[in-house]
Amino acid sequence: MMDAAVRYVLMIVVALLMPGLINKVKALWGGRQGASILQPIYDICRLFHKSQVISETTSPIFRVAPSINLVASLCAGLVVPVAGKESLIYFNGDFVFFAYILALGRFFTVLGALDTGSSFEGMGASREVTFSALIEPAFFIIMGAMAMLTGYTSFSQIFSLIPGLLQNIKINDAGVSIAELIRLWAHSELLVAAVCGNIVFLIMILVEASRLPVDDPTTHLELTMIHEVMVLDNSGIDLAFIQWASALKIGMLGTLIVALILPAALYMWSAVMLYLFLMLLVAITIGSIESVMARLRMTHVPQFVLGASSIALIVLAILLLGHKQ
Amino acid sequence: MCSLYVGVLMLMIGGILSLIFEKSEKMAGLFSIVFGAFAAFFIFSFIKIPLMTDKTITDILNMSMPIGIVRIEVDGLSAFFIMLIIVLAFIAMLYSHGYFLHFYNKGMSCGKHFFFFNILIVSMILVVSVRNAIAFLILWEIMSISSFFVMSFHHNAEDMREVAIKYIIAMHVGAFFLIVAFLIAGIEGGTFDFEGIERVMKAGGVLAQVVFFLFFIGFAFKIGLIPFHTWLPYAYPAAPGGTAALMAGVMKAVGVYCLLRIVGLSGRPEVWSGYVILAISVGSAVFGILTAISHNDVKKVLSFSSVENAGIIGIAIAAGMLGLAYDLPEMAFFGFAGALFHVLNHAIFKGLLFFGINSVYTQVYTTDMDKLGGVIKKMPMTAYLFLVGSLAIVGLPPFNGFISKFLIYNSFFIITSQKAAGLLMGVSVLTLAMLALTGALALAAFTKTFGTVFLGEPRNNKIVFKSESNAWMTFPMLVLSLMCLFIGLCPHGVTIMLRGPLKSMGVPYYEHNLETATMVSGVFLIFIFMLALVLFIKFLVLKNKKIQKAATWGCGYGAVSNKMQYTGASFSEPLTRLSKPVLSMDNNIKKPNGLFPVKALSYSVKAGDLIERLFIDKLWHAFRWLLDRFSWIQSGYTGHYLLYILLTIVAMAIAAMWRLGL
Amino acid sequence: MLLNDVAVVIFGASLTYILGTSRLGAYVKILSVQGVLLFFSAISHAETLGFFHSVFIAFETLIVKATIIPLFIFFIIKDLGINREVEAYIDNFISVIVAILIVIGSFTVAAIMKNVGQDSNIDVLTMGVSISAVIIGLFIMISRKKLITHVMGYLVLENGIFLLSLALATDVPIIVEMGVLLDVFIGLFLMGIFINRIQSTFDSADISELTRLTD
Amino acid sequence: MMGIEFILIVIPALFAGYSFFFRYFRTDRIVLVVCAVIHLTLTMLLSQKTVPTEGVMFGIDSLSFVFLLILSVLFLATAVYSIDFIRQMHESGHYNVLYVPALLLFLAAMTGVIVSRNLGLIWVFIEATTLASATLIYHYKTKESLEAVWKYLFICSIGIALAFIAVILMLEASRSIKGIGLNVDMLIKNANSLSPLWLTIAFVFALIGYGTKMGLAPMHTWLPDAHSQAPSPASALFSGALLNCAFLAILRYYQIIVNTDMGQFARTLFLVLGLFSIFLSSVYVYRIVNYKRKLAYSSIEHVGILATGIGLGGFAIYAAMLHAICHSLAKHLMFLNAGNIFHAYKTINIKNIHGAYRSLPSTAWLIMIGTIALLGFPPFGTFISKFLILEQMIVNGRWVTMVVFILLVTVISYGLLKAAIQMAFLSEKDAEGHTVEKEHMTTLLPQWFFLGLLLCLGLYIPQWLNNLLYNAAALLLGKGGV
Repeated sequence: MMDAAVRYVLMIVVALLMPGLINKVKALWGGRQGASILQPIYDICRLFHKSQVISETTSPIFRVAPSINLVASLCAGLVVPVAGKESLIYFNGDFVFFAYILALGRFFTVLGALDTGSSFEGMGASREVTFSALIEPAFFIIMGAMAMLTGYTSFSQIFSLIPGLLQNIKINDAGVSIAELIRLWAHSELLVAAVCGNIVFLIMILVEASRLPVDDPTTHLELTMIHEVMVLDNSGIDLAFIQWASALKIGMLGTLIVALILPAALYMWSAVMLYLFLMLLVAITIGSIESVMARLRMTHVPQFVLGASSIALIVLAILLLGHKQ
Repeated sequence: MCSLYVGVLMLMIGGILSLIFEKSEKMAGLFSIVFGAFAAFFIFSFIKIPLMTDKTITDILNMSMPIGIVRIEVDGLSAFFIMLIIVLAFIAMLYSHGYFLHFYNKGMSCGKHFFFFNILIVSMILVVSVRNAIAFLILWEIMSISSFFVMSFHHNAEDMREVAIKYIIAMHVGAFFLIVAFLIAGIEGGTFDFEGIERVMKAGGVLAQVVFFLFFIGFAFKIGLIPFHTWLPYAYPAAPGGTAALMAGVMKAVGVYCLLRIVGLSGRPEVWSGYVILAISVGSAVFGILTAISHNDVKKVLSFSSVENAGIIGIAIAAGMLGLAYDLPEMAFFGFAGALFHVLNHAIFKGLLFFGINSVYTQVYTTDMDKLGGVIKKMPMTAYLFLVGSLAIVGLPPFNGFISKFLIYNSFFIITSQKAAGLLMGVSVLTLAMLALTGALALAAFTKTFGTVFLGEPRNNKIVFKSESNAWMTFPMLVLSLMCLFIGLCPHGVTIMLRGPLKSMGVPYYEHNLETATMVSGVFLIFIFMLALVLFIKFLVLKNKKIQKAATWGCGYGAVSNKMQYTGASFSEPLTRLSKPVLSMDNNIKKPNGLFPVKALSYSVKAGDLIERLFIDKLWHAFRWLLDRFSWIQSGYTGHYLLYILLTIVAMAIAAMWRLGL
Repeated sequence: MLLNDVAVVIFGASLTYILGTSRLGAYVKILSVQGVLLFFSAISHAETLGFFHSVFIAFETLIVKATIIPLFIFFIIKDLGINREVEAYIDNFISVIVAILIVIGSFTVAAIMKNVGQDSNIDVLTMGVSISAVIIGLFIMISRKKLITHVMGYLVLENGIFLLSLALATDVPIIVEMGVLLDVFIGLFLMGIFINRIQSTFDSADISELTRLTD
Repeated sequence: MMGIEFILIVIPALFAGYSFFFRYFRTDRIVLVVCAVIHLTLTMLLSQKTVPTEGVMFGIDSLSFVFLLILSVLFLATAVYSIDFIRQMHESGHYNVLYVPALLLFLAAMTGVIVSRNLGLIWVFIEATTLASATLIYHYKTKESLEAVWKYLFICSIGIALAFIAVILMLEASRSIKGIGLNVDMLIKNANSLSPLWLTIAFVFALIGYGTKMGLAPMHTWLPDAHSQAPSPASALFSGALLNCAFLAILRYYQIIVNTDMGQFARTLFLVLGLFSIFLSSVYVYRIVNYKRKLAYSSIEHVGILATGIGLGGFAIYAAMLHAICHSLAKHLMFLNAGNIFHAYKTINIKNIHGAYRSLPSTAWLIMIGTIALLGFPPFGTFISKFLILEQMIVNGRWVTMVVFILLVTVISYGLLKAAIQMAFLSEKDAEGHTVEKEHMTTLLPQWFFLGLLLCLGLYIPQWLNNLLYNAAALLLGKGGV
């Protein structure tokens, strides 16, 4: 229990570092020095000390929305297994809870945006609900398929099992012939599932945390934004909560990606070290994607998001084929 | 059994007294409420035994010719639904009274309304208790007809005529399916008691399948599954006060009861019938919520969300049937438990939402999102309670909607640990995805609703709010909201009531499997605790700081007007554009013409119902066209008339000769 | 039986003629002639009839059918100043052809019935003519425009029925005989009254006026 | 000869004579009600002797008692309703002095049809109903009513002429057996010795001839015209009682033929005509705006249902008997409602009537609930009869018929309900424009009473009535109990 709590805190800390890391990677790709990795944490701290400006149009909903969003993200983190061990809380079907508690946060963010009466924020809210609705089936297909594959239905159990099963596949360390490799790929549906799952989670990060190519967190051109435009009117501690929650989302989904490939049954410290390393890799990947890709046209975003669903469907197909054998 | 009869009698007396004291309108409602309270007391004292234990209470009534011997039986399943009916009905009664305070002396008869309202309640209670086909059909139709009268209270409303006829014809058609189903079952089974149905269904074969699907279609009309839902988006918005809640929540529940009863009588269902129902239900869920998003009238949104929830309940029932068909008792258990739980929850939060929007309606006489806005400032109580309802209906923690949806999710992935057929696995995963999609779309629909109606500023300057609704209206909403929260935090209170119903359906009950639900509610407590903590921290941080008030940031643009707010239509535009193929949207664009156009461009979107447009309207038009081909018969010319007689003589003479063997 | 046969044949011929003529006066005359012919036909069955019955039939045919009715119709035509032309929807020539077809069909039916019923009592000739009369009566009503021709068609039909009862050579009870008389009286006089009313209300006794009630 | 049956015919005729000679509207009202009460009392006296002596001229069996009971009750309702109706007409200055005598003669003729046990006599009385009803149809003396009465007289005369052929042919059929004549009981008894050829053709002509009077499509054409032109209480009797009388006349022939091998053929004819009637009604019922015409088409539908019930045989015959009662009650009350509407709005065009909930509250509710009762929604008696007819369809395995039946009935329900809703509901525009009219108690009482009866029939059929209907159905149950 204590162990799990420590890991949970670790994830929160890592999550807070993620935006900074990604920005650093982007800066390096762009040949700049970039801000400090800790810059987002500084920002949050600074916002804690600031006062607030609140629109006259708003109601108390606007004021509690960021808090609820943050708490929802924190609660969602409770069921995420960090560094190869069970999460703080786990139960059958906790991934449903994960999705719905994040949705709660989103619900209030959207309401907060609509509460201002600003058409820009309404626009952002509208896009937010659209894209999150499109990504949801992908997440459930991938989780459902993995649950079917492993026979378990909670994050902790699924993710502890998949890497374990992967290890059971015997690979000759020296020379793997191409034919052998194809055979492996064809028969080790779990491997494919893991890879596809990771791609889906990556797309989820891009959507949920509003990164390129879905959204651009750096511009403030309202017509192209999703998430940032919703929080135009937030300030002070509320904005801090929002940024924190956003970082947490990246952190949690990154942790899930890592959990898929992190071998279970490692020693505590090596697991944590490997976890940190892999998280860094995730940050680099996201940063690189953001650097090399342009922002998609708003009308093309749905195709991109639905791509996740089709990838998830591949996993499902593999599951069904594997089942036949 | 006696106290059930007394309860029913009380309701009848209340109704009749309302009718008698029709003139003094306030008394009418009060009579109903007082006797409703008595009735609720008696009925509660009656149902607690069958609900909490496995005991079944049976009574045989010997009626005369048309009905015959009627078995009245209250088992766990019936008791569960009686409880649901009486609780919601009583709350709706309270609300209706408050609602009608706004409509006194406007030429509407509240007394008659309460009379039919009570008849509706009585018929629903009896429908779930009788075990005789003829009595069932009679009660079923009394339910439809009384709800028709209750619904048409606002008979001066614009399109009420259209609505009324659509509703009653849909009910009529649905009833015919049931009549035929009951007749076949009765004739083949040898008795019009439900035993006959059981006999036919358990015998299996094509006949059992036909009967089952006739029943399914008949009940689907009431439940509101596609493509039989078309009456529903008209009827619910038209219904006054508490009636919409009663129709959307409770009458739908009665339909679900009937379906569950038939499933319970059928023994082991066929696999494919489970899949068919699953397909229809998934279709209803996704179609319902997509259409809900496309609409801009709150009541329409709520109605289509009812179609969605009907779909979710249908998915749960289908899961239960598949569980039975594949011998996966846990799946069956979660499916049926989820269905029962969700029916209850849906009745609660849909009632709450309809109450909320009707409260708004009593103040401003519109439910159009494009006119409303900022209601939260004038009607804070209503707004917050509506928010609870919205959260619950989307299935967000920590409210009751999540728990029942969670059980339904569970029914699909509980099979992971068991050896299930590949097809079932694949379908389960896809169903999970569709459920998730439905949930996410529901989020869009209800953020749109709540956001545009209650938040921001009014979009039309003509809208003038008076005040918060009276206590008769807010109190029932408060009760329902507390129910939402209570069930969310303590699902055990409901799950113990599921034992009886499931037992009486012949579905095994796995107590330990419900522990997950309890677990989830534990996490909810953590959530609430953390939220309190965070808010407290925020309070501490902001304690000594001055909070500035300013106008919403207009991106540098100064002359911001209320009309520039995002409207419902624009909010849902990205989703409606994506789901265009399944929606029926009429875009009206009036382009400015001439070099110096006098009129500005106007653009409006009117949402409809694709299934109604494609399926029902076309069918009806085709049929009408066919009938119109014969409209020359009554030509007015006597000669023609005589010709018909001559031709009939010739035809019959030929027939007679042919028959005589010439 | 020769008398009967001759009378019936002439009756049949009159049916064809009535469809061929275009004068109202001829219609009335034929109705009168048909009454006389019916009398002869009935008399030929006299051996089966009692005295009272014979007197009744003589009254019915000679007085009512051959005299009163034609006079009454003639009176109506004159009184209302109805155009002497029979206006028809169907051309006279075609009407005659139809009449011939009807007669052929009726005889076929009568012959078949005799065959099948194995009933030697059936007189094919009378039966055939009577069926023709019924159908031609209906045909007159269907194809002619004037209300008064409708009434006359109805009378032809009644004559056909009378002939039918003779053809079956049954001892028709007196009550039925009285019934048919009642039928004729009610039909004729009520219709006469209403034709009068229609003429005064619509300024025309044409059937095409009476097409307001339609759906 | 001078049994109660005969008195039943004579008394209304006597009262009619009295009313015709004294022509005073106040006494007319009393005469009407008194006569109706006497008629009902005498009918009740007959209830114990429902097995007629063989060979009598007038007699009552279970079948005719059902129809007599309907007639008597309906006439009482018409009489009560007429109290205020006559006053209204008198006040508006166009009271037709022939109204009461014609009604009473009409009653006498219809009673005659019902109590006669001789096919010839039945024919005579049917003819007599034409005479009396023609006067009633021409009551308002408008162009339309003139046209209606002409068509009615003309087409029904043809029909009756055809029915006369049936009488002659029936005589021919029974020629081989001495001394039967046209007595119904004797004919039924000796049905198997009758010549099948003549019997069948006689039945065909009776079906077409009386079917004209009954309103079976395609001989129904006069019906919407006549029913819509008569004053409402008379229309109510036409639809409620007259059609039943003609139906009974056909059933007499059916009673004979059903005991021979041709029973199945007769049933097929009933079924075809019945379904066609329902079809025809569905073609028109939703398109017309004249409410009384709509009701008339609904009568055609119900006549079709009756014929279908007979055509199906078995338990559907019981259903048909029940349906005859229920339809008469429901249709009668609907026509009386139409009278109230006409009185208040001076029009019967549905498009011009709205807001009856406000201006004529009781009538509006009567129309709504009455329509529901008429269309066979539970808990009214019509539901039970339709239910049993559907049951018989399933028992007989007539699936296509059943589907068609359901479809057509639904269309008809649509048409009638739409009209009722249109009239009852307030329209947005004239929300304030309606004043509440005073409704006289006697113009509402019969309808509420009938609704109560219909409700009772739907939930609880008393034992004696049940037995009566069973016995009546048994009379129509031919060989082999089908």
